[in-house]
Amino acid sequence: MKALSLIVVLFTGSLLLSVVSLFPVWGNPHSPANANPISQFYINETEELTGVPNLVTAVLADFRGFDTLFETVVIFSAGLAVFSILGRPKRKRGDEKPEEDDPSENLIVIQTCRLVIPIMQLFALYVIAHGHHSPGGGFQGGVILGSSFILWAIARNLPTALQRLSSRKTMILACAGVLIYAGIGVICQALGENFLDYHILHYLLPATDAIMARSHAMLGVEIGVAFTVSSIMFGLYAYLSSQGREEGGL
Amino acid sequence: MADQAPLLILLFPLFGAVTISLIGPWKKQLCLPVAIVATIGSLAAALTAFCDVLQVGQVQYFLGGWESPRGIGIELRIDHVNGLVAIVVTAVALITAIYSARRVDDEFEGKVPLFYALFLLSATGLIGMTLAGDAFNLYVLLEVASLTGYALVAMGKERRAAMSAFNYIVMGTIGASFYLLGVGYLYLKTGSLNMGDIHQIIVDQDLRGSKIIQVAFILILIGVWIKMAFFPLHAWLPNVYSFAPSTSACLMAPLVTKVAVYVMIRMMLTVFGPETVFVALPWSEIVIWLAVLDIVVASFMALAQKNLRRMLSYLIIAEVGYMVGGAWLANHYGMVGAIYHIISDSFMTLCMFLAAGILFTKSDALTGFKGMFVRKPATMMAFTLGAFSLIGIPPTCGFFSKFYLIRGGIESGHWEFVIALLFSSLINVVLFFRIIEFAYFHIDEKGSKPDQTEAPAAATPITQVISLWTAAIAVLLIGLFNQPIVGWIQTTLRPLTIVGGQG
Amino acid sequence: MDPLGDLILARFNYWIYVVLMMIGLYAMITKNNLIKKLIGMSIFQTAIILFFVSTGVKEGATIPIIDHGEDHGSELVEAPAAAEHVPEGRGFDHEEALESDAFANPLPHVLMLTAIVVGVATLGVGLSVVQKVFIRFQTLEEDQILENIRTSDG
Amino acid sequence: MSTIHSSLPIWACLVSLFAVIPIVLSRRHPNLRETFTFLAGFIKFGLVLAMLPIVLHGQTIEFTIWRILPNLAIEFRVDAFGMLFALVASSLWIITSVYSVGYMRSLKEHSQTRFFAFFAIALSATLGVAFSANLFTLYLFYEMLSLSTYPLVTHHQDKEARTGGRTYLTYLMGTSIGFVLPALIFCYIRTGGDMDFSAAGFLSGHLSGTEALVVLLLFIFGFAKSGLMPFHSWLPGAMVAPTPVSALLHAVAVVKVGVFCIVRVITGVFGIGFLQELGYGTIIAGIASFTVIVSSLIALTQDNLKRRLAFSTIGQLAYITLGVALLAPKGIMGSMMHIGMHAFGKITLFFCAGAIFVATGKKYVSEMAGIGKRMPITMFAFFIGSLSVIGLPPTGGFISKWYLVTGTVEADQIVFLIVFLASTLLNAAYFLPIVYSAFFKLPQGSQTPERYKEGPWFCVIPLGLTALVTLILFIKPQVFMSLANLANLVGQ
Repeated sequence: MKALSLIVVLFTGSLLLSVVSLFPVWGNPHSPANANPISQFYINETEELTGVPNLVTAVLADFRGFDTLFETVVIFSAGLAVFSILGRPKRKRGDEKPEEDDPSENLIVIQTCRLVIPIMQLFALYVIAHGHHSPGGGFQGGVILGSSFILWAIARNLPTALQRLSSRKTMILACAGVLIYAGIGVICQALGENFLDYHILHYLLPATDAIMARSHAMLGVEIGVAFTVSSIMFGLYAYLSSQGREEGGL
Repeated sequence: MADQAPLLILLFPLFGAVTISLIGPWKKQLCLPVAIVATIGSLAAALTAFCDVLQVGQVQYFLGGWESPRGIGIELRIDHVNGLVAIVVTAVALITAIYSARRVDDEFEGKVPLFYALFLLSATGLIGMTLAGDAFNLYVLLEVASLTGYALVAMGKERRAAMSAFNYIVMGTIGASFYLLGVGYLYLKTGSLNMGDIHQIIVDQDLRGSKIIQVAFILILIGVWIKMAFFPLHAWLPNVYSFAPSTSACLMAPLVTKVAVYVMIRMMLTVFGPETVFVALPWSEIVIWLAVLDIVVASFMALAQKNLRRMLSYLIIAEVGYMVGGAWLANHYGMVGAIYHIISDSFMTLCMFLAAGILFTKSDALTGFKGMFVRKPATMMAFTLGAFSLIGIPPTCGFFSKFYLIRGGIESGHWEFVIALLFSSLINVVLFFRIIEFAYFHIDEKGSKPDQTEAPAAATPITQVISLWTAAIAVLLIGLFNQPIVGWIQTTLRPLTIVGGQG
Repeated sequence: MDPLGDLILARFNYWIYVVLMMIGLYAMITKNNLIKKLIGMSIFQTAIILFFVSTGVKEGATIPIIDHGEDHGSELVEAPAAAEHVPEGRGFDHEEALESDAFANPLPHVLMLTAIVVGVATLGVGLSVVQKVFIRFQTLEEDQILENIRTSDG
Repeated sequence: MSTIHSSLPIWACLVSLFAVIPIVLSRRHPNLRETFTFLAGFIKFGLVLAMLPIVLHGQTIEFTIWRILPNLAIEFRVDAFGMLFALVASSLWIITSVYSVGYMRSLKEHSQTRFFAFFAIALSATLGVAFSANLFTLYLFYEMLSLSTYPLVTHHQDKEARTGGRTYLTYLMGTSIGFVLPALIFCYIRTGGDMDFSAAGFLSGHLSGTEALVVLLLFIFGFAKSGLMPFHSWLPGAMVAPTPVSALLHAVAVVKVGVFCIVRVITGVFGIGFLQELGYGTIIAGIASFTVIVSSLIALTQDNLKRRLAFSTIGQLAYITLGVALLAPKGIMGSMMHIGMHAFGKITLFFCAGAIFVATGKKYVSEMAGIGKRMPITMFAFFIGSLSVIGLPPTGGFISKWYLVTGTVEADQIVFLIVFLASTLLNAAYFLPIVYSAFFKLPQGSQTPERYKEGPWFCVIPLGLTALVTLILFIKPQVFMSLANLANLVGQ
């Protein structure tokens, strides 16, 4: 079996390597991928068209915004999937008393977390909001936001964290994220343009032109992404760390 | 709103899924109506979009309005072929949703809202795969469909479902990754992700002989072959479909493999172009022989099975061989047959899985068929109709897909494929008449005689009967109206010159 | 250039990705422990991400964020690496080309952002399925699970 | 020759299909149910009769139902040959229904509703085959017939029925899918969709010699209902069915559909001219002759009466194939008439076998000594039926056989003349001893003849009727003869 798989692996590898000599060399700016009009267009026209200097954000949230919508849906589905696979019938709510005096809890750890978590969350918001101008955006910010909850769950225990953000709330937040994203797209449709064609939104937003409308809409979209990503990240943690029982914790 | 129809096909189930996850935990009884409304809306949108296609030929929908230069944004592209496939996908989703009504409470105790949300998302992904005009967008939608698919399988109570879901995840990820890698190679060579644009670049720069393009094609092929369970990459499928909950299986079994086949055909025709696939590359022969092997091996495996759904799973693998072989015949009618078979096989498989779900709630051993004609006559009749179609008896749709495939095989001189098709039909005769015999004869050795007045064992819920018979009638109608369907398929295929290198 | 340098050094990124990918694939196929399989899967996906991102690299170019408030790109026109190459293949305006050479190709980054997310999602679902397997079979070794299935079936 | 467009044939075909609904609905009231069967039978026969004068005038009736493939429709055309067959099948359905009622009720068979329902469907399929205008339509109804008769064959639902049903389907479906379907599609490709039967043969000029041989053999063996060896063993296997089924379907409808298809293939698909040119007639004739002789020899050894009849049928079917394979006008005419003549003779024999079984429970020839005393009417009818099958006057069988024999002379194929004569002797050898021992021997282990006790009247009347028709056909074979003649005229 091992020998066979080795052969398969080597065969695949040699197939992939057989054309390496034809590939453009590392960092060649004139490789077909880099010199293609599309790539050129993104670099040259994006800021004029959308007012967003971070090209990655612009391409992500506007030009290829449809991909990103479904990327969010992928995360959302993963959340649903984990809930559905590991979820079990709930016991009565009264049972879920957080154990305040857990001997394993460490005062220093808790106090440090109390300090760190707000900063993390603030930073997360910054990453989301500043995604237009610097590396960042909804996914990155959302993950940081989600990990702040996870940190709390690790420092205390899972039920304590779930008291703040129960799995039901997690679900609602995740849905809200997808709804914000897709809703912005549908509003564009309702105004008579194609799905996710943000420029039309300047009718709704005060003091914007078509270009700034794109920029603002992208921010909205990123916020939606952040909602979904942060809540699902925490939800994944909560379920995976407890085999779906939502208790105990690491 | 008509010009928004292509997108609405996707949006209806997407919003349906979100709505269900929002309200589901509080109002369980609303899940099913929402799911049905969403699938009906999706079906209506698919029909509207298809009517548009009939008028203008091809409908493109540019997300975000990024129309030019080409490939800047993402587009959905509907022609006659994927318009039809989209209708099939939405229709199957609708029928399965109706079927699920009285079923989910047993199968997904306490998780009904989650099930419906995943169900609709899975449908979204599958619809998106058929409509996508962008190679990378297709990957994303493929992952939506796959992830939800894994969950739909793993949710099952069956003990082995989890293990088969795990293998499904591993294989599915390998398949999707190979597809992604192939797209990467394409991107590396052409710099574009838009399917039409890639094709244009391949033609303009004459990249047909390029080795990178060839390897990209191999990678994409391996990827979709894993997804469609083509021999010898089929090992994941039987476990998945036989241990999945029946409602999940009814959605996935008819669609997942068919959509993957459609993706392959789309790649062959609109991305690489028939002139690359059939003329520049010498693989037709090999692939057809693989298809022949697939059909023969899968048929034999089906013969050896003792459980209904497992047997049907192997038949799905055999049918995949039909379609792959037909598509690779390098012949107009072979391609027509392959595409027509996507449509007809979806409904045939749906019909069979629905019947399997109605007939058996626990063990689906073939011996359980004893006396089924008396106990559940309506279900058995629909089952028989589906079986006739799988065998290929006119005027069911299975006959006509075989007709076109065999025609393609004869015209292109691939007799081995023709013989394999006939062979598989004969195996199907054996398979299904064995079952029909079981169902028809139920006098055991003691000699208790059947009696017409004997009361049916347990009444089948009307929703299940409706869904089953809708599928069965669809099988008939697709057969009777094969001519317009084939005509539409040909409208898209005619401009392409599907002729092999050898003549 | 010598073949070694041309084939391997100048294209080292592809070699690395292929090697990584094969490690992942091998682990997925042969490892007995389900978690190890998932680790292999992760490596496998990461390799592809590496491949994509490396295609967008341009020598001497900066991250694809246009500096705000300045006459963007002008100071990068004289970036040495960009000037050496003569545009080939698809013709485009020379001036534009120079400017666009200053920024890395944003598209692969965007794509890989998606692919990373997909990878995370798949891993999450994979882990949850593994947990479910563990709940059902009390082991994560594939051969033991298969043995268990065989004995309970037979 | 003119053509009339009318929906008559489709109604004639569908009436029994529609009758299934009232039959199933009235399943709790056997008398009502049987009324519907008879009603459908008479309407069907009436519709066929209504078309008879038109056809006798040399006109054909056409009706296109559904354009199902490019250039190809499900289409009906009633010509003289189809008319002949439809006449035989629809008239015998009524008689068989009468007989079935008697047989099924006196044996208190189970699931009678299902029996009558599928019987009706099978009849629809038979008429569909008779009226098919092209090969595709023919194939469609051919498959429908195979499937609808399966529940009839396996009616008893016991182990024996299961085996018989398995053999039945394996042979019929196997050959039709394995042989006919590819040949059909091949023809479709070669002719571009034109598959209408025509005297010149729609294939002529489209195939090379070798291709034509392969396609011809695929068709001849593919229509395995005709019972040509080596694809004959389903027929004896199917004798497990209740006797009315054996009678109508296995002496009349199913097997006759098989030979009907072969005659169509030879006269309509290839065309006599084309086959003469290629010289393949002799090959088929050779296969048929082999079947004739071998099956007759096997029939001699069978003790089960129905099995003996089955092998006799195989031989008689091969007559028809042989006659048409001579490619001579007289031979073809003989073949076509033999379809009708043999039908009446053979159905009489089956009815008798059934009646004996109902009355005495006896299945084996060896048990039937002296039975003539007990059931004189039945055994006399049996005698007439035997004469017809052997081909002796004063029965209809003599006339068709006469034409067949003259056909061999006309075609200058004396070998086949010998085949006919030899098989006639064999026929006599396996039938007449039954009659002899029935009338002139005493039952085994008993010194006194049994008392007179016929079977139920529902059984006796039909068999008397068919025996009578067999006799009448000797005196008045005009209808069949003129239809066969007309069909033949078109062929020239």
